[in-house]
Amino acid sequence: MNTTLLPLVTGAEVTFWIAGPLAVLGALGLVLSRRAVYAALSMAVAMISLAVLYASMDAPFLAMAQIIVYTGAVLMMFLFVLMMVGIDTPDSAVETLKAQRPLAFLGGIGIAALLIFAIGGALHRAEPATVAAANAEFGGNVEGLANLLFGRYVFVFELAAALLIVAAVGAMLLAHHQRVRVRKGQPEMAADRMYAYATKGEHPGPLPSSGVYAGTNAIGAPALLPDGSIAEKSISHTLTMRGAIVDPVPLQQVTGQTFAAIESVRDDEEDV
Amino acid sequence: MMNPENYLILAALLFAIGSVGVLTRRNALVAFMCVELMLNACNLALVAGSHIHGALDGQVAAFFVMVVAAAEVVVGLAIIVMIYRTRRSTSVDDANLLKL
Amino acid sequence: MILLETIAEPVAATGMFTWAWTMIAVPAIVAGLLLLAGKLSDAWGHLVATAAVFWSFAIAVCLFAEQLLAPATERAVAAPAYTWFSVGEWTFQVGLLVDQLSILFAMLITGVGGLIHVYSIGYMSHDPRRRRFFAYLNLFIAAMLLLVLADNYLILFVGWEGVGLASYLLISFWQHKPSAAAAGTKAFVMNRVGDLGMLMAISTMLAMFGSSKFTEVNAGAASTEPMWATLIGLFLLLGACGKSAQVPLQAWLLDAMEGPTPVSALIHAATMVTAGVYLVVRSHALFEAAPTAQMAVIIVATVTLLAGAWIGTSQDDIKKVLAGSTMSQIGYMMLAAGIGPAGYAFAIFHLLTHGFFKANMFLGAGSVMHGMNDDVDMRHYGALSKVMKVTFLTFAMGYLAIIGFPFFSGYFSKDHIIEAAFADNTFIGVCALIGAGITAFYMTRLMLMTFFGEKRWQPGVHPHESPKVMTIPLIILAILSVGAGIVLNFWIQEWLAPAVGNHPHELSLVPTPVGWMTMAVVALGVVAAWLVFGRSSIPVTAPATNNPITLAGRNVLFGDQVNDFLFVSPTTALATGIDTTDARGIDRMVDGGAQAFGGLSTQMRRLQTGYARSYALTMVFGALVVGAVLILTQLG
Amino acid sequence: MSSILMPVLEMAAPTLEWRALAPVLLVFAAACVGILLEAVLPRAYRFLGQMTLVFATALVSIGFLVINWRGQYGGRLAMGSIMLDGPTYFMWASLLVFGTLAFMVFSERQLNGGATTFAASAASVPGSLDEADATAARYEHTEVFPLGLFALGGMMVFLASSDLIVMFVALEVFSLPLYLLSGMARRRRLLSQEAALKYFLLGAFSSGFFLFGIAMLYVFSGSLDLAAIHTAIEGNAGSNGLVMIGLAFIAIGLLFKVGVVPFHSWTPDVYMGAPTPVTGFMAIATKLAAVGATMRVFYVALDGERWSWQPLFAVLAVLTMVVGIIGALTQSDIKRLLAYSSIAHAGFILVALVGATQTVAAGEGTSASAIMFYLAAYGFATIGAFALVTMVRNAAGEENNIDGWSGVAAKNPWVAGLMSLFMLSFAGIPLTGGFIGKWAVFTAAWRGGYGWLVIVAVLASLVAVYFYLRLIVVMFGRKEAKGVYVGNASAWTWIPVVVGAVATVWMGLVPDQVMQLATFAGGFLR
Amino acid sequence: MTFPWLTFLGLLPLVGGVLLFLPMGRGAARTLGLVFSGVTLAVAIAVTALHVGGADLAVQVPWIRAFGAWWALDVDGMGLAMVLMTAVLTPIVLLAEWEPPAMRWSAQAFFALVLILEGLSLFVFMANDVLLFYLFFEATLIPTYFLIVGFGGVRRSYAAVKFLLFSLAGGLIMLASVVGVYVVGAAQGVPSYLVSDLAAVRFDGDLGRWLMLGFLIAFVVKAPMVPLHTWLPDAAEHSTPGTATLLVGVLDKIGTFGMIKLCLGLFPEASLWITPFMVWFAVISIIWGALGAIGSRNLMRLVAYTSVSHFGFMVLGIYAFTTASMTGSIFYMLNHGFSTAAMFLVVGFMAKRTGSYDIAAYGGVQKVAPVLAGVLLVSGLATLSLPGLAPFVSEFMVIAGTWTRYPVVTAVSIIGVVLAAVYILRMYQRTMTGPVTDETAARFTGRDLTGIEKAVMVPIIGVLLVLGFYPQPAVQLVEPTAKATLAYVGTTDPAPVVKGAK
Repeated sequence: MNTTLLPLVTGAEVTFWIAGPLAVLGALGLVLSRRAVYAALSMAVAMISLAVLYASMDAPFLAMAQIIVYTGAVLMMFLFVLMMVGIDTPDSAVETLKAQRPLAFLGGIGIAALLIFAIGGALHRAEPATVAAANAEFGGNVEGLANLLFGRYVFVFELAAALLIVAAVGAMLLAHHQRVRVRKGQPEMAADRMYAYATKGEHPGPLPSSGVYAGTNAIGAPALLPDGSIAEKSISHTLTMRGAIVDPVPLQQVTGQTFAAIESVRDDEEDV
Repeated sequence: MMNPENYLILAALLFAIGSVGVLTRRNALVAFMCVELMLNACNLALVAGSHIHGALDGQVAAFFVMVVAAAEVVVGLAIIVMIYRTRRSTSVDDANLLKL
Repeated sequence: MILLETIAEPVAATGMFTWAWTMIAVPAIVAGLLLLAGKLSDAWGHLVATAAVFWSFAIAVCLFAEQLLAPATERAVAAPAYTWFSVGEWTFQVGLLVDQLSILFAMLITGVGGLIHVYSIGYMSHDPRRRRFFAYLNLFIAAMLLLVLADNYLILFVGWEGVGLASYLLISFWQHKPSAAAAGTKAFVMNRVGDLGMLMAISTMLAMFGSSKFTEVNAGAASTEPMWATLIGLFLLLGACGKSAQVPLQAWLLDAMEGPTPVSALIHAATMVTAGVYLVVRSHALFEAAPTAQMAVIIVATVTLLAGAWIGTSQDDIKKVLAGSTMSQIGYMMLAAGIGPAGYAFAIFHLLTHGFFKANMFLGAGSVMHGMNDDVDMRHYGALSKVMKVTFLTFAMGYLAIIGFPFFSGYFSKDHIIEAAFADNTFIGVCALIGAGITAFYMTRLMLMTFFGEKRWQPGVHPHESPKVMTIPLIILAILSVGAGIVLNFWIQEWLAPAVGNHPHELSLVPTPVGWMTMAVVALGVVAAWLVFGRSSIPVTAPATNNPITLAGRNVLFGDQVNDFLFVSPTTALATGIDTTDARGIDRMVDGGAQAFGGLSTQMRRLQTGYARSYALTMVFGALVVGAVLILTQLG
Repeated sequence: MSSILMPVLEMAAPTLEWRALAPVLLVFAAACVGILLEAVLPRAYRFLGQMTLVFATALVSIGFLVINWRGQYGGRLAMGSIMLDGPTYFMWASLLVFGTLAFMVFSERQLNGGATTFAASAASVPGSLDEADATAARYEHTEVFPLGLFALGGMMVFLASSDLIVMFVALEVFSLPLYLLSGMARRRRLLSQEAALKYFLLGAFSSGFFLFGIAMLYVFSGSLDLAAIHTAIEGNAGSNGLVMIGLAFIAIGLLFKVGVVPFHSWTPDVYMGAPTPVTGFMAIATKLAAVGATMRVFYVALDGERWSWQPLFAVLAVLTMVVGIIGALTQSDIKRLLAYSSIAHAGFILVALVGATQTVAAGEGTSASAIMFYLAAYGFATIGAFALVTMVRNAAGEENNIDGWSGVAAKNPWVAGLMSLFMLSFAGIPLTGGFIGKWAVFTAAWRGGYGWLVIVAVLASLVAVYFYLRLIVVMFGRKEAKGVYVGNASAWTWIPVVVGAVATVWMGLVPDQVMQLATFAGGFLR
Repeated sequence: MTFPWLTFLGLLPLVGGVLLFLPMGRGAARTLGLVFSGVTLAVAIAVTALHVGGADLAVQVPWIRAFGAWWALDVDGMGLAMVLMTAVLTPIVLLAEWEPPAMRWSAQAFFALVLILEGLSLFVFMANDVLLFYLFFEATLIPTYFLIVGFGGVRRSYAAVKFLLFSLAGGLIMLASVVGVYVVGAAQGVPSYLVSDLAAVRFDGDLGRWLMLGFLIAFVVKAPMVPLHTWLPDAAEHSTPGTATLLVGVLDKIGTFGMIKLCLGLFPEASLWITPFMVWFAVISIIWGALGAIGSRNLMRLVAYTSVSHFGFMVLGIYAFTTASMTGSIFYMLNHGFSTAAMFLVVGFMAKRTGSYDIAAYGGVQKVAPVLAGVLLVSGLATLSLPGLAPFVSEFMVIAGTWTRYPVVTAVSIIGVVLAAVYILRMYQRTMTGPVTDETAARFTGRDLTGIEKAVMVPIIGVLLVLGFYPQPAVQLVEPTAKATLAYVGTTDPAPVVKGAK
């Protein structure tokens, strides 16, 4: 309600022109930064900027909620999960989907243009009513909101409760698994091993390593016992399942030939 | 007094940027954050609406949106964690067994 | 345009006439009985069948007697049986019209038919399917009687088709012979072409007169527009051509000789093939209202009488010679019928005498074949006059009758027609005259090759005279061939006048100038034949020749080839084409459509990449388009 | 309510119409109790307990619904959050019935060696020892029942909400459990989890659009109330950009749930990946709720803009039918096939929706009644079809490949016969409810002036017949596939199948009762 | 009206069919099926007697009130003729298929499906409500599909799908018209599907024409007319004779039935508009079908093509708009049911002995199986419309009636009459006559028609003969339908040109 003679710059306007660009920058950071953590932090910037804007629009409760609930809780949850799944893997710069990126930007620009075109001039009254009066009605923003929340919108409020229950149950369901058996620690395992040795005579020590041949020392190659037979324990069960066990016979032959060659050379040398 | 359309245009911008993020980011977490950004943009519009009309319904709505967003985040993160456990990856693109 | 005296309405049936329907019913029922009873009736079927025909004959004779006794105006009797069906304004009665014309036919059919039944008892005695043969013969008799006794064109048509069926069954009686089966089919199909004419004629009548009753059609004929009358006439002519083997639908008749000989005698000589003549005479009022149609009849008849004669000269198969002769003789009848009131009675006259002598000759030929182990080739005959005396003598009577030997039956009937032709148009007359000469030529050839000359019998053939059951009918028919002419000559014109509205001519036994001329031409023919075939021996196989006339004759004037070229081949090609079109054309289109959809589907499935981001992109663009459309259309 | 006279910080206690809202409140209450049961009951009793709770609740809820419906309770309830009008009653009834039937399929344990189709332990890594242990210990996620109830309740609120914010929250209330349920398959867990992720991401994305639309309408009208928005639009001369954006974005959010092209892409993937009972539930319940909400928003709030959205929806309807049908033509997976089929059906529904015949003579069918009938008919067939899909199995679980369905008729003619019945109903062949539904829908569209759309729809359904037929041909006309058997299902699967079949035939032969219910439900109240 | 005779009549076989799905012995199933079809026949005769006696049999109960659909049944002459035909043919077909082909579904299933098909068909012919008609019209496809798929030949699946797709294509297009009819009616204040109510609605202009076309296309597919006939030869070739009989004899009649009842009965103006096209299409069908029959090397295909030709005549008669032609068409519908049944079933008996429908597989059968040959011949003669057998009367009525309006068209069409002789007799000649082939000797010697087979053929041939010699009652039964339709369309028969002929 200022005079129209002077282009008055109100506090709200200042706030807007500071927080607005910040929010946009934050958003851009979210979209553009390759590291997820940077993205999350940029997001925080955008959110806090929005909180500022809320405050400037006489919505202090929301501004606080935005900071405490959104930035403080929700975003932190994101960060926790980010850390859980490994923050070190940035998105690869190569876009796998053909033409996805340009089309995405085109789409984004299109949406923005469309929205701005539609919104521009759509408001018939340039002067906002502001919620000052509404806030004052019950003595404050929080009271006003409370009145609505527990009055007109009580059903939604209850519905939101259902929503939160679902969320909680969902998180439990997908992220928490109940162990059926107790996980064994080092001592228990050692005891088990000795028990097996005592009762069944199983070798308590480490298993024999794989064989080393002239042609290969792959893990799939079985070790040989001194009598030339295969040491069963040197074969990995998993590799057997995969069928990746190397047949030792040809390997032995190669080894044998090699030895033979060496021997023959030696013989030749001896001959000389 | 500032033209309240500015708030809406800012919301539109954020919304558009958020949607671009969903389209371009392969990390499910980031993509999901972009969705959150879109919801935030909506909130801004709602609060702006509240501001324009001088009624608190918009702010109540924004509040509910926050609740919804929180719940959604919980469920979303649970799903992402579950996927991560199975595949050791949070890339949206890796999940493409279902197609054609 | 000749204005006719009004024909008296037929009177209602009383007394004997109420039995008229049994003439048809009895043979029909017997036919059905024999077919259904199967082997049970093998032993006695032929006797019942023969009895049934004689029943009909007896009725016919009784009716004839009643008519003779009745005053001239009350001779035509209508005996409606029941309403066949009625639809809209049209009512179709199953009704009989026993008038002067139909009773003659009835007697001819049942009389000759009866004799042929008797003959067949002997002729078919060795055939295991004799019962069936008699059943078919009875079916034929019933259908033919229905044809001639019907009081409207539709019922006539029913009989017309019935005789066609019987003819089909009997021609292909020996079905195991592919030629017989094919001949039957051919006969039926060509007759069907004629039937188109009948159907169209009846349809036109219904459109014109709202009825197909003879009385109403004839009554309305005079006031019909000439174009429609002509059309009806032409349609009827088409029908007549089919049934009576007139050019261009003549090709089936020679093949029809595949049937057992009694069939050829009864159906393809004496009765059925003359139905066309009956039809034209019956429809006289229409034809008189349509000079163009009459002209067409005359042309067709003339062409046929010459063509038939031509064919007769060069065939070696005895039955085919007779068949060619039949064509030719029916040509005469048609000619007479086409000439108009002057000729109707002569047409019927010749029809009757022809019925007798041609049946006689066919049965004679059958007798010959019977003795020759069913060989039909005249070149394998010769000198049969000695071994088959009765057959020879009866055949000779028929021969004399057909060539028009004075005072034999053919002499009267044919000469009248030639005279009438000369009276109508000299050119036609000359043609008819030439026909008579050729007739004499080929019949003499037949006689010479069959009964005279040296024996050319095939090894193992021992000709013998046929049993009594076959010769007696021959004798009776021979008597009729000799005497029928002179009996009917003075009487028939008067008798038929009320029915066909002809103009009785003065007749005498003294030949007219045309008569003399005819006799001369006939003599010429006989002599020519004797010169060619009587003096020299005849080769056992037909000598090869390049003489186009002979070739054409042997090949039945290339009728089959023409039909093949004009109709059969195109139809076959079309039929095959349609099979292909159905499979390739429409179905391919449907299949192609399905494939296109399938391809589209496969392409579209590619859009479903499995990448959530692509899906989101489609959503964004969807949103963009939806929003843009809304905003641009509503705000723009 | 005269709040001005009230002292500051004191407010009138909100009133809730308990009895009228009982059907939906009971569902939520039962869901909460179910969660408590999870905490309280020993593992061995949970399944039984949950089942008892669910079906008892369903019965009581339906009972309340019927009584209320007969008593004509209704109007704006719950402080203006819920509109309990005729369509709400009808669709609540449909939802409760379909929900109950779907939960029965949830309860099937006989087919799968004594366990449900849900993962023993959703959180454990597929193929891990943990999973094996959990399976061996016969663990089960009985939480699926309360989750299902939450979804059901959310849907009921969604289509009944008279306020956009209620609608948004309800949307999330029913979406979140579905996201979760999608990821809980016992077999082919990777697919299942992927389905959950995609459903969730795209769902959240679309709800963003929905919310932005709400915000725009709010900015335009200053109210979230449907009736108030209607008034604002009526009072506004000419079109407004905000309304257009609101309209478009709300449509996107809703049509996403309905499965309308181009917002349909999630459908095939999620239908395929989710556990089959859940797919069955989603296929009908989500669609029903979303269509109901769409009608409510567009008939009640945006009625004044119908000249804007009718042509738009018409085009979308054509697109949807075409894409759904063409996509289905070459599918080899039966669940994907049904997914595309559901897209096509969304198109048919849209056809009637476009017609928007709200006002005709009393007792004559309207768009709403036609759509509701259509949904009911489609629902019974869908529930039945998906239940049958669970029965045809191979060594690894369900046999979803259509080739595997070869010669099912020879193995079990009942399964093949009933599946054919449902396919025929989908295809809209007479003597099935599907036909009457399709015909009613077309009639409504044509009466609304969209004759051309009916022609397109007819041509589309012509092509659609082909792929429904294909399954019948495969089942009846081909040699039996090896290694595939028809599982011995318990009554929990058979009851929905039989009920679905009976209802399908019933609605095809004697549709009058249901049609009268739908018709006399009347239009949406403002 | 106290007892709902018509509802009862239609429900009877349906109930029988459903009962047959219960597990029971093979013998019991067959007996039950036969009993139900027999009782249905008895009820159909009773209904005929009541109708002829002047009883009002109409049933009219609200069915879908919201959209003005009624459970409305009634019969007129045409409907009754079709009902009787269906009721007579069903037990005959059941008898003929007493032993369905081995390696296929059970006899029980066949009997059940046939009964269901019968019930649905009966309702189609009795329906007096457009939607009800449509409902049953489409529903008949389902049992037919299963009859083909369950019991047909090698490519049964293909044939069944083709049949279904063609029929459904037509049916769905018709659905659009069904909807349109209601919408137009509602706009004119008659929101009803009752045929009698709709008679008051004017379907004018382009819309009326399009609506009519929707109906017509469905019926053209059904009554197979070129070029939408290609499904029929395949369907007939790959189904059992009994199925083919019901398919061509009963189901396809719905096409012509519908043209008269709905196309003409609802859209007189549009029907007159389409007449020139329909007349020529009919002629093309006649010739095309006949040529197709000549070109077929398969007996079942041949019979199917003959039907295409005959349906051409029926359609020609309908669109000639004269009492005679239309009565002829309706009567033809009745006769064709029996003549085509005779053909299909005899051909089936032949194939039962040899396992082949190939014409080339036969030769000289007449010699060893004369009764079979005789029956085939009589059936063939009926097919080529020989006087004395029922089809002639109808064909003649069509030709003569059409001639009064379109002489040239008729002249072209009756070429079909000649071609009929060609295809029938050629077929007979090739299969039955000639020397006995080894194959024939092995398959047919001592295997002439059995008692059951004779029992199947006797009633059919009996009907053909009776209606051939005394068609008046049947013609009188169906004529009122033709007259009423023509009166509604508003055409009058051309009067005889020459007045005072009488």
